[in-house]
Amino acid sequence: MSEFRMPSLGADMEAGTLVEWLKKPGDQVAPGDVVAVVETQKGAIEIEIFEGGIVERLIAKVGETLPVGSPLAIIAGSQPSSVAQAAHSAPEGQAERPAPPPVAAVTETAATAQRGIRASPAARKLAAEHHVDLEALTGSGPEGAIVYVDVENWLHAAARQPASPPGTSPPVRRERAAMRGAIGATMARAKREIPHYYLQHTFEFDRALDWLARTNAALGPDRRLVPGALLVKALALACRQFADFNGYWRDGHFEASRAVNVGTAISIPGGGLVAPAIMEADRLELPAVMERLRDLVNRVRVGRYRGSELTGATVTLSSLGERGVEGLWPIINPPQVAIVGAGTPVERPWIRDGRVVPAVTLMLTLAADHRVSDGHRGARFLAAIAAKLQEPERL
Amino acid sequence: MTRDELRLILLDELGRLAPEVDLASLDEQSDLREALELDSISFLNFMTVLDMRLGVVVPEADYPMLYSLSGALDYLERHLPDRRN
Amino acid sequence: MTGATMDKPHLTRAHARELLHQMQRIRSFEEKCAELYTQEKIRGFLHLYIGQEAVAVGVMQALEPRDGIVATYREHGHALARGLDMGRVMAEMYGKQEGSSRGRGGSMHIFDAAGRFYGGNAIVGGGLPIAVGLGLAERMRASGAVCVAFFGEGAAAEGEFHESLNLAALWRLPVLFVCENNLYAMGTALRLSESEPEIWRKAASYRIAAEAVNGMDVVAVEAAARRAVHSLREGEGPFFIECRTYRFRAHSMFDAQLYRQKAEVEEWKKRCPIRMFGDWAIAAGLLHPDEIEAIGHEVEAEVAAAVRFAEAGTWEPVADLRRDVMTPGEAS
Amino acid sequence: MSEPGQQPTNGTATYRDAVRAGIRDALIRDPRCFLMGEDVGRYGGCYAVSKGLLDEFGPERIRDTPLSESGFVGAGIGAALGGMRPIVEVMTVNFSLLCLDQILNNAATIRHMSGGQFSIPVVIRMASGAGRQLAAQHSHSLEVWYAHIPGIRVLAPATLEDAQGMLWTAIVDPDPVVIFENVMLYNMTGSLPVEVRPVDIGRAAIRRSGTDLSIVTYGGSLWKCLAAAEALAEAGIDAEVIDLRTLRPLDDETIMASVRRTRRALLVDEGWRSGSLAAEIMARIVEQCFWSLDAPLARVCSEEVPIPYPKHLEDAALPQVPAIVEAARRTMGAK
Repeated sequence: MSEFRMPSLGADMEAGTLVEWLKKPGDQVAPGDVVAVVETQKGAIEIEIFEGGIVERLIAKVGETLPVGSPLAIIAGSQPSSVAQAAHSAPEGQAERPAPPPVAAVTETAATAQRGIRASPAARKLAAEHHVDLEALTGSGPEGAIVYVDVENWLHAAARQPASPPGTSPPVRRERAAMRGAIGATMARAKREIPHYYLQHTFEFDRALDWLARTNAALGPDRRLVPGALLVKALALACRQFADFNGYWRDGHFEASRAVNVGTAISIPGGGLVAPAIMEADRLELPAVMERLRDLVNRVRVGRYRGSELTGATVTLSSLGERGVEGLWPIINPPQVAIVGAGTPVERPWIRDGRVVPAVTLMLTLAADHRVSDGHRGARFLAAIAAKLQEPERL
Repeated sequence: MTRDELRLILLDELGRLAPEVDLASLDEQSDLREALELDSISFLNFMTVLDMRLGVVVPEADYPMLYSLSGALDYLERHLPDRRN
Repeated sequence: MTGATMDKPHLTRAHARELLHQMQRIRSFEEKCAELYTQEKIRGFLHLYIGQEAVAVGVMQALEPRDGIVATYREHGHALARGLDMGRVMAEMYGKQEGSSRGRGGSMHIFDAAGRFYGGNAIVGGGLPIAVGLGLAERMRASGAVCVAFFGEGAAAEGEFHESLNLAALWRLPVLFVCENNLYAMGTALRLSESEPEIWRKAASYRIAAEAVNGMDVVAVEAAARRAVHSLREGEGPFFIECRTYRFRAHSMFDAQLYRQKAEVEEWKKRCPIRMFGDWAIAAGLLHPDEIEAIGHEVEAEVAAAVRFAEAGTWEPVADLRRDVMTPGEAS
Repeated sequence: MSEPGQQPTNGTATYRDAVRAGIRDALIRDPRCFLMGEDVGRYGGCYAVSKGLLDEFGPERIRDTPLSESGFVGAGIGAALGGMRPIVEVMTVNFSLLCLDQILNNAATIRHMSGGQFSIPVVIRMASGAGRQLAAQHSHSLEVWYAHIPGIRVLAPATLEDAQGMLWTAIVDPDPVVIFENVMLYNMTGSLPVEVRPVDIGRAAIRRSGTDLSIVTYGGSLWKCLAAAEALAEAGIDAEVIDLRTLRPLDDETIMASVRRTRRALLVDEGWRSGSLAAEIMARIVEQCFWSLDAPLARVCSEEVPIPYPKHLEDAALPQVPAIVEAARRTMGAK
């Protein structure tokens, strides 16, 4: 018997609000099953269970906001998936105890809830001056505290937000602002802490697009591919060869990752951005990559993605798609050490075999962490991705 | 199927694709990809539901003709299977 | 009181009147202070000089305006004998801003730049190094001025006493050490605190010219002080005078005097320096009883005027609380 | 700083030379000025600061004293009252406790007790700090005890320029000035200014500008803080380093302006933590900058133990660069 607890989906997550139970008492659960939906500053996230068993009792009620680590349900006959999980399990008899009271029920007013929030004096003062509800913000300070810059980012984001369309409720605005605050804080930290270097490479993309058109012509819309799928796969394969762009910078050193989990930056309509991962993309066939990509985009659109998808990426692709501009210079998403940007393919005069010809070209950019690699290595990595895109049939 | 019936179906599907957008104010001439913030995959989803719900398979080469609501209505009116029946 | 010691201070009628007048000023002032203390006009510690007047008055006769003086917390008499205005001293007792230290010091900390009167030091022995330093300054500037340190016999137990005597002797500084041995360090009798109760011998051990005099005899004190100051000005190094005296009143106002017998106090009171000098001056034909009575009236009037001055004085505004911590214009 | 050799060098003079130059300037410029203390003359000073001065100025102005801290410090105060400009050297801060009576009860109070009639232009210099394995009676940093006292100025020059220039300012100051010279700085090399000028002793100095947090320190710890700031820069943390220079009065304005900018502060103080100068500055920051703070205030002080003799334990008792870096990182919320 063990407790299923509110997971931590990121260093900056302190609590989550239970939105929906997807299992009920008596249901069999297996490791990896999605059992609940939790609302966080980053949106609604489906949470998985890491051990199997039978749901004996649901402790948390829908609507409750609970700190990370709070028991949500009792799972009977569970087998801890690891030693670490065992350590987390409740000791004998503890399961009988009533659940601790929620830190802040959703019915609480902002004013009362505000008290329980960890925020610095500077953040509180700025928030008070601008009537900002700190509950909407994600902290980037010590122990996840909301600090001055978090509120400042929120305010900048709020200033940029268009007037809310009819029917948009304040909580939605708030969530978006919170997400903007979180993005701002993360990116500010990345810019501050990571010594970025940048490379760009422009090359012919005709072959890939032609191949895609030929392939798609034979397929129904539900099985067609988009160029983004090629980019994900090409990047994933290149990461296998160049391990120093795939992994994490932690505690002052680089940890390479064996799995290549490609985070894919996806815009949220109305503002915001998440980069959920396509796990082990290097091992997936192209149609499977496309399927995962499509699934992610659809779920992001309605705000449902798994915590492990948000935290699992080992490298990120940021693609502008077909309606953007020629290039972008992305910021690394820590603790990752590299991000590849793909611009919008453009048609331009190109010299091929000594003659000027029309060609569709793609500009790929790489931002990488100088603590791990250098420009020479980065250039080879970027060239490898481009080379793979010249042979789409082998992807 | 009248153009108005067709429009209701399209708006219904577009509403699912972009639940956060108020479609009542949608300009029929505007680019749906802009107005609804549809990326290539969302647009592909749109094409997929046209196949599933209306039986119209739109080749990639024809995509530009369906970028606006009025363009899509025109295209579908021409390609709906029941019209040929 | 011997005729021999009488001669050297050139005891004219005017000088005899001056000595008596100064001692009486101190006596009357102190008695008024005791009264005002009971009326809560004066607060804090109040150490009265009654009984010891001959020491301050005698020593001051030997000093010039250019000489410096460092005294103790029982220093009202020294201040008055040095010539400080009685009204300003009384205002200081009250804590009024017209006081000699703007009221900041009170009874224990009377200072006067014009009189080169460097306090009112309430740390036993604490003023001695200061006096050495003042002497050092005079020496280095070859000014010819001297510095006098008054202190009680209790100070002889402090390290600073020995450090100061050593340094002054070592550097042959023009410092006159005047030990007012009134036999009690607060309530501790000399015999209970010193292995060598002859304080002057300690100074002699530092090779300082030292002697003991009858501190109840103003003329004897003056004579010794004149000898000492003459020696200092000749560059002979420091001089030490132990004045054997007695305070008639308690150490401070709140003192039950459990440490000494009433009979002992009464015995010493018979040797009151004012009465003895007055009687002698009349007998010697230097002063007429009417003159002594006139001195009494004069002093009474001066004390009454001093009380009026102090009463009319003003309290420093609290807004000025932090003044005189650092030199004006400097941050504090 | 574990060895002075790690400090910025290239110059030819030492901190010791700078102090000596400052004393020499004063002696030449002002005939009222003289130096006295234990072994300042024939021995040349316990830390060789006054070496050679006896020959140049003679025994009247370079005065060896007996081992009588209270006596000669008090004499310095008296001489200042008497119109001189004495520089009194006390061998170490631990010995200064023997003359604390004179400094506190006389130097700091006479101006006030006399209703402003007397000033005491005395300069009292003493060595402080640990790092030379001198154990528990020669190694302490009691600057805060003096900084507690109204009526005196307390300086802690950390650079050659300040060591020389602040002495000048101290000597022309009409009030008592206590100068602390950290023992680990004496061998620090650098260059002496060609033209000596009095330095403003009312102002803290920003020794390194930064935007992420304010590290406030003084004396020997300055160089450790600057080294820590460099290490932090490599981790992307941009620290501002403030050298207090004057420990009393504290330059609140400079400290608070910095903290309002960075919203974070770390105090580094070789004194013991309890009742430290760091504690005082933290209190002031909370009083004056509470609503500008983004993180709990942090401090690195000496461990609460008499300074031990063995090198490794002495090092462990003192603020060191890794601890400063670590405290700064915690303040930044960095893992």
